[in-house]
Amino acid sequence: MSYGKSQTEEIKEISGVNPYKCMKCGKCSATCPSFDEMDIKPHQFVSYVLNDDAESLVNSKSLWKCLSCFACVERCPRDVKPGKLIDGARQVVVRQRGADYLVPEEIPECLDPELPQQLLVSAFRRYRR
Amino acid sequence: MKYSYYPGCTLKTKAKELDVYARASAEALGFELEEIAEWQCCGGVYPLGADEIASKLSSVRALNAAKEKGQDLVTLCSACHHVIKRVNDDMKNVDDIQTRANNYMELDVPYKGETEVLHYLEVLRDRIGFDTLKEKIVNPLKGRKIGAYYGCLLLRPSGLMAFDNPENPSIIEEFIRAIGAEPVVYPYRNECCGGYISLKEQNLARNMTAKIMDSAAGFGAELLITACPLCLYNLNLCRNKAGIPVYYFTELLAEALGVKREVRAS
Amino acid sequence: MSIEAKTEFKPKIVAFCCNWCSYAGADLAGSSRLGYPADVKIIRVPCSCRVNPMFILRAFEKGADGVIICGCHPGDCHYSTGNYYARRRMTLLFSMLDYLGIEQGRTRVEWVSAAEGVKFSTTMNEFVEKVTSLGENIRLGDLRCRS
Amino acid sequence: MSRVQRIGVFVCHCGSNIAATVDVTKVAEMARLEQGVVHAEEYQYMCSEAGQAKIAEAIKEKDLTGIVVCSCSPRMHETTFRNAVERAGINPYMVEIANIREHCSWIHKNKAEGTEKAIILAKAAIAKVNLNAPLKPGESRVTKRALVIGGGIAGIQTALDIAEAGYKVDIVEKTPSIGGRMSQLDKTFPTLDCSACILTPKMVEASAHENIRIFTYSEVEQVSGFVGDFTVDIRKKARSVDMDKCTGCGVCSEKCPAKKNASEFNRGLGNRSAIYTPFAQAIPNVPVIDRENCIKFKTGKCGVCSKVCQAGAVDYEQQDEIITEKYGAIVAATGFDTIKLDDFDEYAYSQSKDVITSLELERVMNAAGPTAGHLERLSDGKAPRNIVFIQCVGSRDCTNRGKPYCSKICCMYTAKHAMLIRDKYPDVKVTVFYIDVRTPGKNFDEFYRRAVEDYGVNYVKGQVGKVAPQPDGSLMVQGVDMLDNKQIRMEADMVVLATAIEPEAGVRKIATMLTASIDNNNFLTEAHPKLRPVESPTAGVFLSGVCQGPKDIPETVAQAGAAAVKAIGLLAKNKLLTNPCTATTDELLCNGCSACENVCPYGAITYEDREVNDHGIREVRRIAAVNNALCQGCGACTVTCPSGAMDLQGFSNRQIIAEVDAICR
Repeated sequence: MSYGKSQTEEIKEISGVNPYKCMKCGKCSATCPSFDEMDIKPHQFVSYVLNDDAESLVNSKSLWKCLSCFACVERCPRDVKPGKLIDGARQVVVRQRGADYLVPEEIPECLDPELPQQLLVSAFRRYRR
Repeated sequence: MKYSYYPGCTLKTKAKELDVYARASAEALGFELEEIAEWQCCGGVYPLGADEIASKLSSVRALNAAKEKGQDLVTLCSACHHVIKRVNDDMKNVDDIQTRANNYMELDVPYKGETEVLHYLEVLRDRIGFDTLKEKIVNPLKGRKIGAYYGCLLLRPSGLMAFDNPENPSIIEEFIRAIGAEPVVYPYRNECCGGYISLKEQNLARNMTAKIMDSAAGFGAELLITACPLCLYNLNLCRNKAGIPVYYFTELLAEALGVKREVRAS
Repeated sequence: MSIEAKTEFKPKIVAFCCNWCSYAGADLAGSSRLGYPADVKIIRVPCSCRVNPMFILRAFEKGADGVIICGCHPGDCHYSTGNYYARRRMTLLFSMLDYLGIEQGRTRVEWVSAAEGVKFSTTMNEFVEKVTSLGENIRLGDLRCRS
Repeated sequence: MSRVQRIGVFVCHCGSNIAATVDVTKVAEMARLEQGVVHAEEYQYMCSEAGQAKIAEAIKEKDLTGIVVCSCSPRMHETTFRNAVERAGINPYMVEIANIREHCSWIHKNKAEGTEKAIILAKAAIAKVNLNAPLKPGESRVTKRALVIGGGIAGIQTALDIAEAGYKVDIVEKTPSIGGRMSQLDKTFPTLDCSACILTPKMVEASAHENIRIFTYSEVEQVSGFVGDFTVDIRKKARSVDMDKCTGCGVCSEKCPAKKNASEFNRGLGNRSAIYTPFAQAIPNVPVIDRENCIKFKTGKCGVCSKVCQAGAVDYEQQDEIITEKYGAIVAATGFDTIKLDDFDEYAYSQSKDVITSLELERVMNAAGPTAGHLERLSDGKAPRNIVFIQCVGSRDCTNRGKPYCSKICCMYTAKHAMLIRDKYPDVKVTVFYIDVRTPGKNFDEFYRRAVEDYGVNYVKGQVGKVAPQPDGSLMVQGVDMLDNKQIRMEADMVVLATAIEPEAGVRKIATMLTASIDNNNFLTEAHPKLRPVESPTAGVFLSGVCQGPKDIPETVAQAGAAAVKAIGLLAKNKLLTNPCTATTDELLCNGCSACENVCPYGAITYEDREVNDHGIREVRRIAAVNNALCQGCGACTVTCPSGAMDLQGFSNRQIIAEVDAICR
């Protein structure tokens, strides 16, 4: 998988987030527009990292539900930047071959005539390596 | 006044209106947008990983092109603005990224974040001034009740974007006032439209934009304006329900400046 | 001496701390267990304005690799204006030292209040790191003492 | 050096505090090799009676003249050891401390490194003591009057306690009345006493006390001097009303045509006239004219208040007045305010009148407040049915929009508010979003539990992300319940924000005048966080109330009393010993240039013509003379002196250079 480094370490490194700063106030989850779609809630990401349970994180649906809207980053009173932590976990997944959430074959069926390029580009960047 | 201009991918295709009306309005307001030669796509989203470099290089190229011309860099699309502004901040303040990006680029003079990145709205507010804009309006959009839709990317994270108050912004409302219309303030104007989620899960984006549309309509908005093609697309997903049309802010600007028809004709 | 094995460079650093703010800040860093390298040795003075430029020259002459002066924040001086005097004197002195070849990185003035244990510790860590990166100070040392 | 010193070095283990990371035996061993050292030993606790006895014994046996104690910070035990050696017959200023605990053992984990550093610190102290000389403190007088800055409950209590002990005390309050924040509160926790009912008697007592003078609508302008002998300028702002003539009838405020000015006392929720007393129980019961909003002052026309005043007390010509007074002790009791919420617009505070702070709710609940005590929405006057309380708004926030500390009082006052609302309006639903409920204090947790168990207040663990005003005027609250792991969207008619508190805005200016330390959050710093919590590090300055840190009323009153006791202890003395570490002139080197006089912040340096004997030549020269009673020993003059004639006793050039040499050796 990775070279001697645990996945939680990898998540911490990629995201640059120090999960120990979190005081578990829940503001991120209170803010998140995708909360209902997520299996692991934004505030739980911190606990999963602290408990060294990257396994659950990388298999979580939440990685694909985060919109990168930065509302949690903006409002977090402890400057934890929960959104970056979610993105860190997502990166761990997409950097592994064959673990792409979005595959080129499914693009055509997604297309509609109004769809802006921006959407394709953004989705590709977020969902694939 | 001449600015370097980064249109971005969508403004050349699906969001032509955003682009052409902006250029025409700029001309009417006495500033010029000089498109950067051979610009490349910004990538649409800012790469959050602390170790990412390659995905930031297209922004650095655009920033450096503006620097070489000695111009500020103007953007229109919220996503491009977000990405380029943040990459610029990285180049200015994050030593590691600065070094590595410059190593890739092999420029004669390393780029260190010298370019100032301005959104078109910031040019109107901070360079032209909304009072001056008001004076130049020939066709004030009297009586139109317009809701501003900001979305996420222009405002957040506020420390880096430094665009406006992230929770209660006012720049587009001031813009609406300047073109002679009446701004409608509603609380969800800075809530996410769903962004790229609409590629695979359109229903989720539709739920989010429905909330935004309902709120805007509830407070009396008759139309919404935005600066982002993706926001516009997502908002239009639920257009049938609330029935509020969505426009690019530049289209109304061109209309108020009396240059809309010329653009259409050309 | 010359045949001694080359060991890791440990800088000698003298810190002048005013009694009212910075020395108390250093105490707070201590009681809060906020570590910094042992290379820093603190000399207590009543006020940063007690630090005579001669002391700093003396330190460099005797082999110090860095000298830092800590006082109360501007406006908070126990003696009202002492830290302003210190700031002015040190600005002049440091630019002269720079001219003599003692890099600006070897000298520093920092305001640390009695409540800023964290700042004291981070300042010292930064300063030691900086001085270490500059290496041994040989410019003002007494050359006759060297072999 | 007058004679060769015989130095004793005493190395303290401080239990394991030092001994765990410093090899104390080795420190003593190495110290023994230093110049002048004739004795070195180590002991478990040097500060204990047995430890001090060891020092005394060694002094006697080895005829010691100088002492070095390698121990904790001199800020802890320098006085202890000075007293000990004085009792053993040598001058207390022959002691130096090597700080091998705070500056060494506590911060270095590697024992070899710690030991090496401790040895160097000991060597520096030994080098210094070799050059120490006996010093004798002077004496200064004590002015038997105290100044209290701030007239809230903290200031009032401190003043009352000092006055009761028989000393004169002045209160300076910047608003038109004493009473402070407590006068704005409706009820107090955990007993639900009416705040005014318990505060007003204290206010009356203070104003009637023969030893207390109250300067309201006044501010401290300048402070000079030092412990025992401060000189303070107080600016009495022009009240535009003659305090001696006014009878407090209130007709002027009633008739004043400029009625629409936001009332500070009601937190801007109600209006007051331009001539006003802030609240009914104000002391003094004398109105002030707010000149910015007074029609007479703005346009020159009006003068209604003057016409209706039977006593002829209104005086438009009144000027600010400066009063200069001497004080022996000063107590800061400057209090707090709630933070501005400009950066917390996700709670819609600036967008909806129905989103209010807790302090504003106090006014809404108060019978003398803007709604006459009826709980109603400020937007439309309707009775609310759903109220949401949000905790920690701006508290425990380490971003630049909030405060990193816990404001301490919010958990309790929110429980109070919730309980009072449920008690008076049982149909109103109350929800509290909290991060942690913190209720340490006598009967505090019981109080909070009553709110939950007896009054049915719904506590939800989690924060609120957004409050969105709806077209129909209600508020959509979006929060999280972390225990249910659910996002909550609930409609409320009123949202109350437990807003962080911060020190009153003017405190930094006052701290600068007092040369008192202040921390990054603008709280005044205490001399020791545990053992000297009511004293400022600046001698003669004491701290009372929230200016030192967040506190509730009982804690504030307790601290106010403690500050008073410290002030009384100072005022009870007739003379104070002054710091003997003062500047001194070498008359042979001084050339009378006046450079030192110009930098001295205390005016302690004058010049005199003195006959000197310069290597056999007798002549009269102009020489700097230091007044030891005025000199505070900062040392600014010593560095300024171009001829090197000025030196500081106890921190002489030679002593400091000896320390530098020892460290760099």
